[in-house]
Amino acid sequence: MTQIISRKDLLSWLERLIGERIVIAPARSNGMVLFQRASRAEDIVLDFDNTALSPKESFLPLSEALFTVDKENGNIKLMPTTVDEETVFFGIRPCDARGMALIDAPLLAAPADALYQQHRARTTLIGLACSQAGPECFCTSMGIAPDDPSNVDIMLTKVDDSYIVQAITEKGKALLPSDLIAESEVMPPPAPSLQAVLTEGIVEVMPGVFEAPYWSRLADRCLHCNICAYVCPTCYCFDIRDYIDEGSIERVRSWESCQSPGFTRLAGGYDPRSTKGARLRQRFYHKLSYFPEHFGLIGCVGCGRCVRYCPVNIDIREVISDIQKLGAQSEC
Amino acid sequence: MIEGYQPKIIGFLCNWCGYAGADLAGTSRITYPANIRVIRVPCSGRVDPLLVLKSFQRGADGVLIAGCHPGECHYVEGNYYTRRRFALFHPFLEYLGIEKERFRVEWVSASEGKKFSKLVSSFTEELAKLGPRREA
Amino acid sequence: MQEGLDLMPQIRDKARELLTSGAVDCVIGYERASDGLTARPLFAYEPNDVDKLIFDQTCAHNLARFLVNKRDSTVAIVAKPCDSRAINLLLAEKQIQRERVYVIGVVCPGIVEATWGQIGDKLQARCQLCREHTPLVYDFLVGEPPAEEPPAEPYHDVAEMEAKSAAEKHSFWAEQFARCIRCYACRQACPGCYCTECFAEQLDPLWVGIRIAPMENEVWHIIRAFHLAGRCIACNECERVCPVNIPLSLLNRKLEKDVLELFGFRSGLSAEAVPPLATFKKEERLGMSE
Amino acid sequence: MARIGVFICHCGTNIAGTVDIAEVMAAAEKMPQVVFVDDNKYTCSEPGQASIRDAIIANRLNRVVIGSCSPRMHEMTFRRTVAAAGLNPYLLEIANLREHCSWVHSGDTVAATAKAIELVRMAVAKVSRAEALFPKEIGLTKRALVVGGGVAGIQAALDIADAGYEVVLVEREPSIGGHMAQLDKTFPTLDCSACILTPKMVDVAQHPKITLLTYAEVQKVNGFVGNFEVEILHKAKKVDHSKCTGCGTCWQKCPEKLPSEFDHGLGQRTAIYIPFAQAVPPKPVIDTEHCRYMKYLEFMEQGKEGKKPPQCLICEKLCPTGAIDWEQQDQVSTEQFGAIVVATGYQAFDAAVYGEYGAGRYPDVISGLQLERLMNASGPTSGEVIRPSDGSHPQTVVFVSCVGSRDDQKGRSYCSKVCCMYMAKHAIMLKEHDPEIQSYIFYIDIRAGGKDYEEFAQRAQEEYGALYLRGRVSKIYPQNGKLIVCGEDSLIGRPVEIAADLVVLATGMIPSAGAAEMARRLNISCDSNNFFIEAHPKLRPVETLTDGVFLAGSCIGPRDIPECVAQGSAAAAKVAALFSHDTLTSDPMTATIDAMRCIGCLLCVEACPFNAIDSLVTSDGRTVAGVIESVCEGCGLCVSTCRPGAANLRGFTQQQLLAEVMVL
Repeated sequence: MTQIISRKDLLSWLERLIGERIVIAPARSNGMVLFQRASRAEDIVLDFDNTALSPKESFLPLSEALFTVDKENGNIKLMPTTVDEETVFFGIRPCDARGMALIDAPLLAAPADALYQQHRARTTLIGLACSQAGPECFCTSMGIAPDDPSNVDIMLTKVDDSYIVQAITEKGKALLPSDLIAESEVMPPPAPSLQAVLTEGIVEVMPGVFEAPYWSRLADRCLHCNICAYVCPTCYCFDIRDYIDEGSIERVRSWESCQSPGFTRLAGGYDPRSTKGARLRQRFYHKLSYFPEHFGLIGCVGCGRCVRYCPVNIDIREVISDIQKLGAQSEC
Repeated sequence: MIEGYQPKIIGFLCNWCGYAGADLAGTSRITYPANIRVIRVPCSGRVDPLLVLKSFQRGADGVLIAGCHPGECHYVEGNYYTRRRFALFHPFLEYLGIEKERFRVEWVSASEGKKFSKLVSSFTEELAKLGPRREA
Repeated sequence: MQEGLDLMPQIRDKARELLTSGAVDCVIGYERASDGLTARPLFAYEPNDVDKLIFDQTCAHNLARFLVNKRDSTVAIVAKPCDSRAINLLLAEKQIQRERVYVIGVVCPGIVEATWGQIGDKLQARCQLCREHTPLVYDFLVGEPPAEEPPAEPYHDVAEMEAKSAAEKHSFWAEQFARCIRCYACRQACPGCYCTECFAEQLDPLWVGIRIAPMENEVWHIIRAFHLAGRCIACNECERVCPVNIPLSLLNRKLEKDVLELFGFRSGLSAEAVPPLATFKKEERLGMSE
Repeated sequence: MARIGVFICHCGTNIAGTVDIAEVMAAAEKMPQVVFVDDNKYTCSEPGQASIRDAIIANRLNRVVIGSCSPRMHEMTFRRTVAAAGLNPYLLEIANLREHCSWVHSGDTVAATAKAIELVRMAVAKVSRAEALFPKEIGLTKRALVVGGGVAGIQAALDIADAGYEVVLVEREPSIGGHMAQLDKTFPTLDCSACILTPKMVDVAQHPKITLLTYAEVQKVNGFVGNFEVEILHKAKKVDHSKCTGCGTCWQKCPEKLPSEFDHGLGQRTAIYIPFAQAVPPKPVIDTEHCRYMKYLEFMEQGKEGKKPPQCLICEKLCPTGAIDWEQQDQVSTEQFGAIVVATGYQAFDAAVYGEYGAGRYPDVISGLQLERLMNASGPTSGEVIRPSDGSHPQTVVFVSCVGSRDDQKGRSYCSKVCCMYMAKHAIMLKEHDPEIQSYIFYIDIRAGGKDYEEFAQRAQEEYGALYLRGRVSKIYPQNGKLIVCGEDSLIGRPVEIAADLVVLATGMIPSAGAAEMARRLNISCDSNNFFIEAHPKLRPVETLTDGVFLAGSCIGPRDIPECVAQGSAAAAKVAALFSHDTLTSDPMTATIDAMRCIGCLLCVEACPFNAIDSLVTSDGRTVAGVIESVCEGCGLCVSTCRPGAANLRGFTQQQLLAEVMVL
């Protein structure tokens, strides 16, 4: 027996949720689909490949004050930022859900990032299975399925005009609108099939090709903007600066990317990764070598955003196959 | 006119003419509204568009640049560059939603104290009519 | 079959000749992208890379942007007319040396709207307005120069924006800038933006800073555009690469229009031109009082 | 960490009268990095400055803000105060609480106090980003240039030379002497003008330290104080002064006669001439425009048709020493100077603007200077006062005051200061020339403010019978040989008509021709009347805002001879003071360029008005821009031209100006 909810009931459920808490859902904006705070259920978009930016934006915001320090008649008061409102994050794809899990690994490992932890704790993730695949999707090659319900609290899978509802976690179960859900025999449709990217052996071959000239040649055309890192669901690098304004201090954390020129500039001006090749190489070593070493999983979920948005088409799938060929050559 | 609203003007005055003109308005005891905050610069050509933009962002309702009359610049050519730079930046700010009345580039010589005081009065009046700026 | 494909053999032959003769260390051109439809920049070092060179109506990138990274070697570059204007700009601002750049000029059929995996049939807006279909500077020209006819109304969209009320303009740009994620792709793609440390990344003085918020985004976009006033060569790469579709050409071309009206100057037409904000004419009034 | 001290000045009641000092001090205490706040009744006084010095030492202050009058007034004074306490003088910022606040918002004390607090907050923000600056020593050419050979220029040149320094005196007329040489007597002592001036002119010619360049003009001035580079145009005299002995044969025999500028058209001079008998140098120049031989040469060269002018050459034939040199051409010399004194003097207001007085139409309506020439023994009539129309002796002479002065519509708004005195002088001297003459003087107010001036004016009325009529002249028209002067006598309230034989217009003083152009060349500013603007009307009357350029005499505004001489000496004293040191300390507020951020586009080199930036190659082979600090004037143009923010300006850095903006 599967539980099912009609499209109409789903929207009314979302409308109810909007009344109670913050609801972030896909919305159309300037020819793109972006996760935005929904004020009306009918603004929510249900049929889309994937959003331009990843859900991490809601947990690790573009910019966020970690704490503020004020001086009131002599004594110093430090007020950390807290996340007090409950949020429902609706419409997260399985690849992005895996992305959240991947970011959880470093950020929630003790000592956990307090603010990120609060964002995650206060948010209920409602997953939405993919009904068709985008041209650049390759999540299956990363061990994810278009209808994979892991890493979310509730999983919805579209079938004809309604959605199969699966409560995955207690938090999800608590949120389910039992009055709108019906029992049904209907079976989930087969998951769409995707092109496969052979990734086995990539982690092992990486250490051997660190000095290969391949990286600097690949970086020739790289513009070193931050698009690939900012659209990627598994990139979590950030920069922290203090802002002083008339005596009160605010510590701000903002997104940063290993590609931007000043990322590894040390005091005194020396930059260990000053060349273009070194910076681009770092992106792929983090995802395909260092991350698996520390957390056991490849740091890529196959969402294909970096492939689609990179201005000069540096395609991670191509890089993986080039590296595998390179690794094979150097062995024999 | 909003009751009690006092527009805030940031004035970049060139040391040799604008600032000296303002000094002369002082020594001649010519009163004008207290809405202007003066920042002294060696030459109107020293004013960077970034400073004008940050002034607006910081809450200025109006920004004034007062330099020497073209041809009378203490540094000979300074105000020619000011003229070019802000003849371009002024309509650009207007294009971005900052009303053109909020930004003025004027030539005030060291002997034009009265002109300076009239300039501040008319600018304050005009800004009072326009009302406060919306937040960016 | 897109126009311009017939130019490919000539480009390849010239590239092979330059590489085998050792006249250049590398040829910067275009190759097919991983979607099999659009194009991406190619750095050909050996003669046998030459067969990857293509040229069609998806070759949008302004390759002149890469010349500042190849200052200490001699390179050849495939240059559309807009790219050639960028080369003039870089020469005028002493960033490259003419004798170290061999320009393979290509008569441009115009570039079509395209994103990864998808090609439109409509020419890009900038190409519809383009007045020079023949590169302004080249060592070797590929293609027949067509007769030039000036476009209808090059700045109609800018005029529309100018006609709006202050409130409308303010809310329009506020909404656009609010979407900016400060990935700086617009800067990195621009041939005119070659500063080692951009003003936006400097912390002292703190003009922008790292906070990604409407106020900081506004300073970034206004000053980026103004730093290109009288310099922008309208290749429109900044708008094309923007991941959140901010209409940057509306900003650049407003300044381009005003620079033309106020100073009668167009950027990139000659390698000796002094940018308009670094010079003046005593007798001009420019609408300023007196 | 900055430890800022804030000192608020009452300036007696000038500031305290409008701004609530206590409230400002209370607000200042809360400002970031402020550790000490104090106030003074008169900060610029000795006790005021002493209290600051002590506070700096006692509280280990490393930055100072003074809320007082305009920095243009006492910035120098307070820098010395701060330096005396051992603190770098540039770690000081002044908030202009007087000229920009209390004096202009006297009606609204609440707003004035609020503004004063914000001005102090801005100064604190700016000084918190200030850095210690250290002036540099630059070389100094101990050689002075004096522009203009009138009495002021002569006095300046003599005093500088007497102080032991080289002087070059440049005069564009053939002889020095200026307008004073044209006068007959001077008020109030009735000294003969030539008798007191000529000895000084001769001193100039004979002084070993003075190089006299007449018939020469300053064309271009580059450089800065201590290191001026001046291009001087030597107009071709066509006479070799090294050979010429000044015997006078040439100008006595020269056939070409034309009106003499020196005599204001009343007398005549020849094509080869000296302007007046006591001219210094007493050697002639050839007026190439009117010289018959020059016209002959021009005619031959251009091969025009028509009557060929005579091939004159009389002067060349008669000259005993063969001094005539037709080949002489204009030359330009470039010379180094450490200081420049500008004494370009005045010219009389052209009364033709007043059609109703008939100046220029009726020959018997003359200007004051023309009367001087008539009365002058070496003048065109050898001192005999005649009517230019028929040469007869005038019985009734009418003087009209304020012609061109005190008149916003047709003339200048200012009073020319000397006319009342020279009208009285003329009335006295006419009586001495011919006791029968009766002088009438139409006046608005008699301005006789100098020493013995009032007594002199009284004598003109009591002893010499001059009749003063208080009123303006409306019209002058000829009627059977006489000039009917219609005016009014406001004291008796009735119009008055006088049939005059001679009318003398007391024309005002305006700057000499080309003053505005000279100001641009010297890069000093002039006011709306083209008089040069002094650095401060009361405190620095002979200096300009351009270091090393000084002013003297009536080029600053209408003034009489004692003032011109006094200012000539004052300017000379300033030059001597400047030259008393071997080197000059340069203003450290110059531009800086950060080679790390500089991208070598060199747009700043294009923009710099003083060519103070050139390109240089760094150790890693990059071409970047570099500032020549001794030439940089500190305008900051390069800073706003530099996109990557490599250029900055000490004292007005981007950080400081942004800090001022961000505290609002």
